[in-house]
Amino acid sequence: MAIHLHPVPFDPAVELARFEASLPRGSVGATASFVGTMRNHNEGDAVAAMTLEHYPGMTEKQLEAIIQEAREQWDIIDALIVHRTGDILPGNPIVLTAVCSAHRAAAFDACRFLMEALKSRATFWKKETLSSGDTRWVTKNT
Amino acid sequence: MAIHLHPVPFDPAVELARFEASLPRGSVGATASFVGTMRNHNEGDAVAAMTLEHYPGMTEKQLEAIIQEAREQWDIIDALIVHRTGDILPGNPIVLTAVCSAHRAAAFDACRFLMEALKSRATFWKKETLSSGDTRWVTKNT
Amino acid sequence: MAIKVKFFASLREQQPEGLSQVEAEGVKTVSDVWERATATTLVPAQVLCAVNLEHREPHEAVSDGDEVAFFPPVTGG
Amino acid sequence: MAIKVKFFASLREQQPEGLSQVEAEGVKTVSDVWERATATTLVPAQVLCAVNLEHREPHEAVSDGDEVAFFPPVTGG
Repeated sequence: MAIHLHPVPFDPAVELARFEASLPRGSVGATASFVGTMRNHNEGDAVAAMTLEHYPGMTEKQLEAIIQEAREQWDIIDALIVHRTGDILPGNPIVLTAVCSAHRAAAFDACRFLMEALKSRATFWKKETLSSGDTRWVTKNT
Repeated sequence: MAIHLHPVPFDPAVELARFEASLPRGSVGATASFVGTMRNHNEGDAVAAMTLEHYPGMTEKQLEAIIQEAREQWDIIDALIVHRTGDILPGNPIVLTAVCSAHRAAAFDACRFLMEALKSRATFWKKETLSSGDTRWVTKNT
Repeated sequence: MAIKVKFFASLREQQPEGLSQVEAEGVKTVSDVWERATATTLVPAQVLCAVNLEHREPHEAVSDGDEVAFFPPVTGG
Repeated sequence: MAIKVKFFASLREQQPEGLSQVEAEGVKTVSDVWERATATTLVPAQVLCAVNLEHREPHEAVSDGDEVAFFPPVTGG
């Protein structure tokens, strides 16, 4: 299990490679991963930047619990969650979830579970700076 | 749309990065990807190597049709399929599927569709060389 | 003898006078903590609560020494 | 005037004498191609067929100049 919170930009490929290198070679048959990236539009407005606030301590605890639930529910080898905090620009990765397993169904299912659970339970909040200069808290987590 | 057949080992991270670099920056909010890797065990036997035969021409046509179906069924920005052919060793990537979209549901759904469709329709055949030296065609595509 | 209180995101901005701790005396639920910390009654329906880093409902119990947090719906990922 | 025939994977190994083309004359279906190319009747239930790079059933039609392929269930991915 690995959880990383990054106050600065991260490279999903590097994180994923490090994660996979930590697993027993030859046992992994399937790796499902998801990267959420900041878009330059939201709710019809051009977005210039974003700040991701979180609840230090609670965030990590929630993410660990989510991975633990995935391990109990599916036959997986390991799971990874990486999430940005702080100031983010369009095109920057926000989140990476990845699951390695012997067979693909468990990897697909568990990877999606991590994202849906994270979206509903992990204590992150996005504040957008629009191109107009206005700021607003994101209220819909679609 | 991108389809690559590789007669030699490929790096999923490099392929994925190249694919993403080809897409309009700021429009992608979600990237779902899947990597299938050769395991050192199958059906209870230790496997030393594998050869992937395919039907040149038909394989590409089937993969293109599969991506086209994904584009019609989901609101995606683009999709990628990379697949090995030839001689493969445990730990080597066999297949990479990836889908970029604005929102995550389409990326998750379409990425999984690509894999399931590829498994059932793309003209690839695996022949294993066991650690004992025996060879056998894989008959179950789990 | 106190309960630690935290506000996050839009709630932190809306509660600039929100207390960062309240006396534990007479405080039984998350809702009681909200009343003392914000000087308003009832936790708004949209507000989420946590006790000691776990999601909790307003009617759930708190104890002396707990950390209670209030925040809007999460929007990570 | 001929139909091209291909065998793949285990089928290629099992049909070392399989013809790489058959005369189009009198050949109407994928099944007919199988009979001529392998000198056996009936396409085995497990065998998959393709005509001009598309999956087809044994009863489906073939024409002069087509490429017909026979192979076991696919095992890629």
